[in-house]
Amino acid sequence: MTGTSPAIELRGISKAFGPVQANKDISIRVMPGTIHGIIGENGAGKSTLMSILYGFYKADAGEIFINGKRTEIPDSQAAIAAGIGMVFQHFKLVENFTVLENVVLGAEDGRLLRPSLAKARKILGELAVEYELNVDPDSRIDRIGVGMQQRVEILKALYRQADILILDEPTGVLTPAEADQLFRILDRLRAEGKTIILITHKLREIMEITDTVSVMRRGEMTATVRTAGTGPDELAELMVGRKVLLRVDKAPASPGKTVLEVQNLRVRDQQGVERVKGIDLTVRAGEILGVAGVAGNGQSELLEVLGGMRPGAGTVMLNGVPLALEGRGSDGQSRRAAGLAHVPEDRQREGLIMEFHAWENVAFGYHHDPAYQRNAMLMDNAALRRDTQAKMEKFDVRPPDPWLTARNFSGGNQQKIVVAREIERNPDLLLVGQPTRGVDIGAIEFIHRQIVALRDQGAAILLVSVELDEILSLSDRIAVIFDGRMMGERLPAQTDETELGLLMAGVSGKAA
Amino acid sequence: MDKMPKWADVVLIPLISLILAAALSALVILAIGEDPVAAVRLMVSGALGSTYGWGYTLYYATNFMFTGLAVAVAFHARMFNIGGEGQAMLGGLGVALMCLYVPWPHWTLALIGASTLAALFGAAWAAIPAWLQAKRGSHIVITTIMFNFIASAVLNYVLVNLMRPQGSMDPATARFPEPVHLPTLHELLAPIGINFSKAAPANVSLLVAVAACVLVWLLIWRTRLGYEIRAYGHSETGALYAGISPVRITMIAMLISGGLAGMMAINNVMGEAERLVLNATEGAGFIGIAVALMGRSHPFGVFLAAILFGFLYQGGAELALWTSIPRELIVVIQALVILFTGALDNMVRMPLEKLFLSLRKGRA
Amino acid sequence: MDFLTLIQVFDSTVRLSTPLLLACLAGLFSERAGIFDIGLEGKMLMAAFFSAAIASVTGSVWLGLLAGIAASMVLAGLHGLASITFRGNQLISGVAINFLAAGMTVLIAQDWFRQGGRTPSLIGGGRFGGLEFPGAIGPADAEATGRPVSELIAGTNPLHQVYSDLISGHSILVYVAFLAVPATWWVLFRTRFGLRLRAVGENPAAVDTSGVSVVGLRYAAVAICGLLCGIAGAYLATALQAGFVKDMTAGRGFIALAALIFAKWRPWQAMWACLLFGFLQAIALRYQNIDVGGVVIPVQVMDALPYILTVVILAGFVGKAIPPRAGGEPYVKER
Amino acid sequence: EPALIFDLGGKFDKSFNEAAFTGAQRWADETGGSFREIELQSEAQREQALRRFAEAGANPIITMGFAMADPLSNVAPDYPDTKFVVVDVTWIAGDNIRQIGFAEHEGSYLVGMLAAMASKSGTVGFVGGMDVPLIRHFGCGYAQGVKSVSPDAKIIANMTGTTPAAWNDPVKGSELTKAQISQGADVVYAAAGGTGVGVLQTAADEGILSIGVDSNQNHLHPGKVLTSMLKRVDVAVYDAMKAGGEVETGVFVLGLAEDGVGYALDDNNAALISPEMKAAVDAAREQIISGELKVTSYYENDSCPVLDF
Ligand SMILES: Nc1ncnc2c1ncn2[C@@H]1O[C@H](COP(=O)(O)OP(=O)(O)OP(=O)(O)O)[C@@H](O)[C@H]1O
Ligand SMILES: Nc1ncnc2c1ncn2[C@@H]1O[C@H](COP(=O)(O)OP(=O)(O)OP(=O)(O)O)[C@@H](O)[C@H]1O
Ligand SMILES: [Mg+2]
Ligand SMILES: [Mg+2]
Repeated sequence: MTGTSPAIELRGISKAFGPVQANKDISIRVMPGTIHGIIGENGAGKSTLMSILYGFYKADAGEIFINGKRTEIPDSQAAIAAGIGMVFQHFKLVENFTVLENVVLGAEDGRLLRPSLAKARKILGELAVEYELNVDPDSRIDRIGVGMQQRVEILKALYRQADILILDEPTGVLTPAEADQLFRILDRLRAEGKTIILITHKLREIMEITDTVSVMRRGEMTATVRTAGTGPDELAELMVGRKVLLRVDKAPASPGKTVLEVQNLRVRDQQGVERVKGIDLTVRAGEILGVAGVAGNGQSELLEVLGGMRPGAGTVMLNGVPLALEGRGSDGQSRRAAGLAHVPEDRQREGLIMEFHAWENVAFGYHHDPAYQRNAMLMDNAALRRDTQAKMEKFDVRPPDPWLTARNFSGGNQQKIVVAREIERNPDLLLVGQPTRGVDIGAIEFIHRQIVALRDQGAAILLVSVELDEILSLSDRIAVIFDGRMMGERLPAQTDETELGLLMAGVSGKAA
Repeated sequence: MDKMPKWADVVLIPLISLILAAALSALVILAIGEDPVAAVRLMVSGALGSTYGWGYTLYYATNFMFTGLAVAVAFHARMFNIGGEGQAMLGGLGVALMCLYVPWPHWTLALIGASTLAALFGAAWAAIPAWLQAKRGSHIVITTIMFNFIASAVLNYVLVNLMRPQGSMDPATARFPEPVHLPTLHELLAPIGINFSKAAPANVSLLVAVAACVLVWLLIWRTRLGYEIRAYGHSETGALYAGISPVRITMIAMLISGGLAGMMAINNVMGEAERLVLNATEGAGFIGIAVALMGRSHPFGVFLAAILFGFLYQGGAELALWTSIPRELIVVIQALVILFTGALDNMVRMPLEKLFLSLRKGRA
Repeated sequence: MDFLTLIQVFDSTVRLSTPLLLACLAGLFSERAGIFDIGLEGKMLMAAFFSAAIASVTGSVWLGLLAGIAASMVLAGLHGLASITFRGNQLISGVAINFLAAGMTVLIAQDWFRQGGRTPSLIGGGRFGGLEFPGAIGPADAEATGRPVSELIAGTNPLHQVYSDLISGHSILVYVAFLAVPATWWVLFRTRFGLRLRAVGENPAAVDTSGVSVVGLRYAAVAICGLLCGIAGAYLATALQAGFVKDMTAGRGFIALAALIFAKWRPWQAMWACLLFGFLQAIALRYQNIDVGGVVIPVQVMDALPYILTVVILAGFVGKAIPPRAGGEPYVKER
Repeated sequence: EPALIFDLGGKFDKSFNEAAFTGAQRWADETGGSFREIELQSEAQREQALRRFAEAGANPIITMGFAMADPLSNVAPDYPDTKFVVVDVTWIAGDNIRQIGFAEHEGSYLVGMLAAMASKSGTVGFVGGMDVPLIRHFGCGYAQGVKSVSPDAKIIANMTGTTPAAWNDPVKGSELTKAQISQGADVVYAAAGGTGVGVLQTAADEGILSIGVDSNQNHLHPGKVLTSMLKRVDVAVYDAMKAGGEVETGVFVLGLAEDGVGYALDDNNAALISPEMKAAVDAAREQIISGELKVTSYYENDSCPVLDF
C-alpha cells in the first residue's frame, strides 16, 4: 500500500429515492490512518452516502475505490470483504440474541454454530482488553443500554477485521463521558492505521477529533477542508449555505400566574422501564421554559405524558386544575379541551397524517371543534378548507394548497402546518418538541418568532430540544434533564454550553 | 410529489391487476381444454342476459356489498378482518331468531328487527377478536380465522341440536312464516310495470346494501368517527397524539365491520332461503376480501366490485351447469384477483411508478 | 376407557397429528424467518391433490410424494414472490394461495379424472402402507394365525401392546414427521443457517448489514416450508386416505397455525401442541358426545376446541405468544 | 331433457349419488339422449339448482336425498308443468312430484344375516353417515338380520356426524372402522355415502370384511368386500328418465318385492359367500316378500327393537 492512495475514494455518487435526490454527484477521498468527519443538516444525505459505501443501498451512479482499487459494492458482504465496517445511526442488532450471537451473525466459521461461538468468545475477550470494550458476551441486547449496544456494533466491525470504520452519529445517544471514551477508542484505532469516517451534527466533536471534514447540504458535497484550517463558524456557514445568526430577538419575559405545575411525575415506557423518575417543574404564563438534555433521557416521555399520549403517575396541574394522567380524561382530546396545544417531536409520525390532505391535517386533534361541524353528524369540510387556506397564508406555507397531501410538502413546510395549527389555537400552554428538527434556517427563524409571539401574548411554553443553541436562544429559563430527573435550572444569561453540557451528562457542576 | 397521479393509483392499477387476473383465468380455462371466449359468452348471457340472471347476479352482489364493506371499514382502521364469514353466519342466527320467534305484523318491521339483530350478532362475533387486538395485541387475522371455525361449530350445534324442527332430518331451521317474506325484485318492480324474473332471489336487501354503501361512504369521509378511523389506520402514534383512542377505534371499527358482515344475512337467510341452513354464507365473507381489495376500500369501488363478483358468481354457476367447467373456476378467479390486487400489488405498481417518474422527468 | 382403547386413541392421535405437525414445522420455518404464512392449508391441499393424482397415474406413491412436494413448493415460491420480492402483504398472499389451491385442485382433478373433483382411489403401490416393526403384531400375524389382530393384541402384555399398536405400523411419513422435530430444533439452534434464519425473522436489517442476503434466507425458509407442507399434503392423500377429495385438508392448515402459536414458535412445543390437537380430533372422531362427569360435551365443542384454545392463548391467559419481531413485515430498505 | 341434481356427497361417491348417475348414464346410452346434471356444493344452492333447471325447461328434474324435501316443496308449486322426482323423500305435498322411498331395512336385514354368518368374532360393526332417522333405519334392519342368525352377536354402531359433511368424510370413516376393529368387529357395514370409501379401505387394509351400500361396491376391494346392500336408485332414476315428462307422480316405496333393494353377488365376492349363506339369505328374502317375516322399521316408533343408537 503506497502512502498516496486514499483508503476510500468516492467518485460521482448519485442516489435518488423516488422523487427525492438524496445524493447528487458526490466525490470524496479519505486517506488511510485518518478520521474524516461529515457534517450536514438533517436530510442532507449523509447516512445515504455512507450506506452506499457500505453496500446497504445501491447508488444510481458513481464509482467506489478502496485503497486505490476500483471496488464494486453491491451488498454489505462486499463491503465487509473490502474491510469496511459500519455502525449505523439506528443500530442493526437482533434484540433477543446475545451479544455473542450478534457478533457472530454473518461471520460464522462453518455450518455449525458451536465452534464459531467459542472462537468469537475468545476473540471478544481479546478485543475487550485491547480497546477497553468490555461487554458481557452472554447478555441479551434488549437487556443492555444503548452505550453498550454501540460497543457491540463496534465489536462487530472489529471482529470482521474492518480497516475502515464508518460511524453514523455515534454520539447522539451517548452521554459526554461515554462519548469521550468512544473518542479515545477512535484515537487508538487511528493510531493503528485504521481509517474512520465520523458523521456528526456536533461541530465541537469535529474540531476535537477529525483530521479532515466534509460538509453536505441538500444531497450535495459543498466542501471538504482540513479541520486544522477551519473553525466552527465557517463549518456552520457551509452547512446551511449562509451566515448563521441563531439569535432570536425577544423582549424580556414578564411571567404571570403559574399555568403548568408538575410534581413528582413518573413515566414508564412500554417495556415497563421507568423513563421519567420524579420530575417537578412549573411554567408560568408568558415565559418559555426550555428543557435541555441528551436524547433518550426522558424528555420525550415527559412531553408525551403532558400531551396525553401515554399514562404516567404524579400530579400535573394546568391552570390550577389537576389533569388525569391515566384512564379517562388523560387523552389528547381532554388536554386540548383544558387549553393545551402540542407541537410534537416527530411531525411525520405524530403531528401529521402523511396521507391526509393539508386541510384534513389542520383539523388533526381538533376535529371535534364545533367550527368544523356542519351538524351533529357531519363535518364541515368546506369551512375546514377555508380555515386551512387562511392559516397557510398566514404562516407562509408553500405551496398554499389545502388539497396537497402532507407527504408532498417539504419538511419545513410540514412543520409550519403543525405549528400553525397549534399556535393558532391560542393555548394557555404550548408544548413544543424539537420545533426545528430538519427545518431550514429561514423556517427556523419564522417558527422561533411565532413561538416568542405566543409567549408575548401570555401563553406558557414548555420547549424541549436537543439543540443547545435553540434552548439558549429561546428559553427564559432552562431546566436540564438527565436520566429521567431534573439536574437543575439555570437562567440563559447566567450559564453557558459547558455548564449545561456537564449537567446533561449528569454532573451537577456549579450546583455544589 | 407523489410518485404517481391519483387516478393511476385508484383506477389504473386495479384495472391492470384485473386484466392480469382475467388473462390468467383465460389461460386456466384454455388449459382445461375449454374455450375461454365461449365461457365468457356463456357467463355473460347466464348472468346478465336475462332478468333471471340479473336477479341472481344482484343477489350475490348484495351479499358481497355487505361483506366487502365490512372488510373495507376494517381496512380503513388498518385491520384485516378475515372473519366476515363467521360474522355473517352469526348474523344468520340473529335473523333466524328474529324471524322465527317474533310474530311480525309486516315485513318492513321484520326487516328492521332482523337487520338489527343480525348486525348485533355479527358485531358481537367481531367484538372478541377486536377486544383481544385492542387490549392484548393478539393479531386480529389469526383470531378472526379462529372465530370463523368457532362460528361454524356454534351454528352446527344450534342447527342440529336446538333449532332443527321436530322430525326434520336436515340441519336447518323451520321455514320462516309468511309475514317476514321480503319482497323480491319481481314483487318490487311489478307495480311499476317491469316484469322481473319471479324465480330470482334478488330482493329488497339490495336496496339496504346500496344504502349501506352510501352510509359507509358518509361515515368514512364525512363524519368525525370516520376521520378518526382513517387517521388511526394511517398512523397509530398520530392517533395517540390527536387524542384518538386506539382501543376505542379498534373496537368501533370492528363492531361496524362485524355488523355489516352480519347484515348480509338479511339477504341470504331472510331474503333467499327463508330458513337458516348450514353454510348459508357460501364463502361470501371471504369474497368480501377480494371485493374490498378490488374496490380500494372505497364504498363506490366496493359497490362496483361486488357487482363484478356477483356476475362472476352467477356466471360461474351457469358454467358449472352447462359445461364441464366446475364452479371452482370462480374460486380460482377470486384467488387471482386477491393475488394481483392485494399481494402482488407492487408487481404492477413498481414499474408504473418508474414509468410515471420518467415521464415526469422527461417533461421537466 | 380401558388400556387398549387408550392405546387405540393414542394411535389415532399419532396418525391425525402427523399432518398437523408437518404443517406446523413448515410454518415454523417460514414464520421464524419473518414470513407469516396463513397459506399452509392451501399448500397442503395442492400437495394432497398432486401426490394423489401422480400416484394414481403412475402407480408409484414415491413419485406422488415428489409431485406433491413440487406442487407445494410452487405455491411457496408464489408466496415468496409476493411477500419477499414484491414486498406485498403476506396475509393477503396467504389468503389468495388458499383460494387458489381450493379452486385449482378441483379444476384440475375434474379435467384429468372427471370424477367430480377427486382422484381415483389409490391402490397397492399408490399408497403408503404401514411399516411393520420387527416383533410387532400386525396383519401378517393375523393371516398366519387366522385370528383377528385385535384379538392377538388383546392377548399380549401391555408393553407389547404399546409397541405393536402405537409405535409400529404407521406409514413412513409419520416417522419422518416426528423425526423432523429434533431435526428442526437442531437446524434452528445449532447451525449457522438456523442462527441466520432466526435473525432474519427478528431484524432483517441486522442480517443484511452483516453481509448475508435477506432475500436468499427468506426464500430458503419459504422453500423448506413448501417442502414440509408438501409432505403433509401427500401424507393426507396417500397415507391417511387413499386418494384426493375436494377440500380434504379441512382446516388442518389453520389448526397447524394455531399449534404454532400455541407452541410459541418452538419445535418441541410444536410437537406437543400438535399431539394435543390430534388427540382432540381423535376423541371427536370416535365419540359423538363425550360425557365428562355427567356433563355431556357436544362434538361441536371438541371440533372447535383447538380454535378456542388458540384464542385463549392469544388472549394471553396462558402466557403471551410473541411472534418473531419482523414477522409479517416486508423488508423494505428504500421507501 | 331430464336433469339430475346430485347431493353433497358428489356424483362419484361410489354409493348413493353414483347409483343415480349409473341409472342416468344407462338411460343415456340406451336412448342416445342427454341429461343435465349438477353436483351441489352447499346447502344454499339447492333451490337455485332446482329453479335453474326448471327455468331452462328441464323435465323431469330428478333430485337426490332427503335434504331436497324442503327446497323442493318450496319450488315445485312455482313450476306446475314440470315433473320433479325426489329419492329418499316420501312425505311432502305436491302433485307434480314423484317421491321414491326404499325399504332399506329389508335389504339391510339380508346383509346383516350375511355379516353374522361371515363373522368369526361374533362382533360386527355399523358405520352410519349423518345421524338421521334414515340411517338408523338402515342400521336397525341390519341389526335385526344379524340377530336373526346369531342372537348374542355384538353390534357396534357409530354415526359419522350430524351434518351433511358426514356423507363425505373418509378419514372419519376410517378412524371409526379402526375403533370398531379394536373392539373386535370383523365385519363392518358402511351406510355412509362417500364416507364409506374410507370404511371399506380401512377394512381391507386391516384384513376384515366390509359391506358396501347403495351401489355395488364389491369391486372396490375384490375379495374383501363381503357384499353390498343394493338400493336400486339407478333403477329409479332410469325409470324416471325413461318415462320423461310423463312420469307418474305420487309416493312409491320400493322394497325387496319390487327389487328396489337387495344384496350384491358377483365375481368379486363369490368366494366369500358360501352356498349355505346364499341359501339362507335367499330364503329370508322370500319370506319377507311373502310377508311371513316382518322386519321392523325404525320409522314405526322411532326406535329399534334390537339396537340402541
Ligand atoms: N430508505 C429511504 N427511502 C426513501 N427516502 C429516503 C430513505 N432514506 C433517506 N431518504 C431520504 O433521503 C434524504 C437523505 O436522507 P439521509 O438519511 O441520508 O440524511 P442524513 O443526512 O443522514 O440526515 P440525518 O442527519 O437526519 O441523519 C432525505 O430526504 C430522506 O428523507
Ligand atoms: N417521502 C417523500 N415522499 C414524496 N415526496 C417527498 C418525500 N420527501 C420529500 N418529498 C418531496 O421532495 C421535496 C423536497 O423535500 P425535502 O424535505 O428534502 O425539502 P427540503 O429541501 O429539505 O425543504 P425544507 O427545508 O422545507 O425541509 C418536497 O417538496 C417533497 O415534495
Ligand atoms: Mg442520517
Ligand atoms: Mg428538509
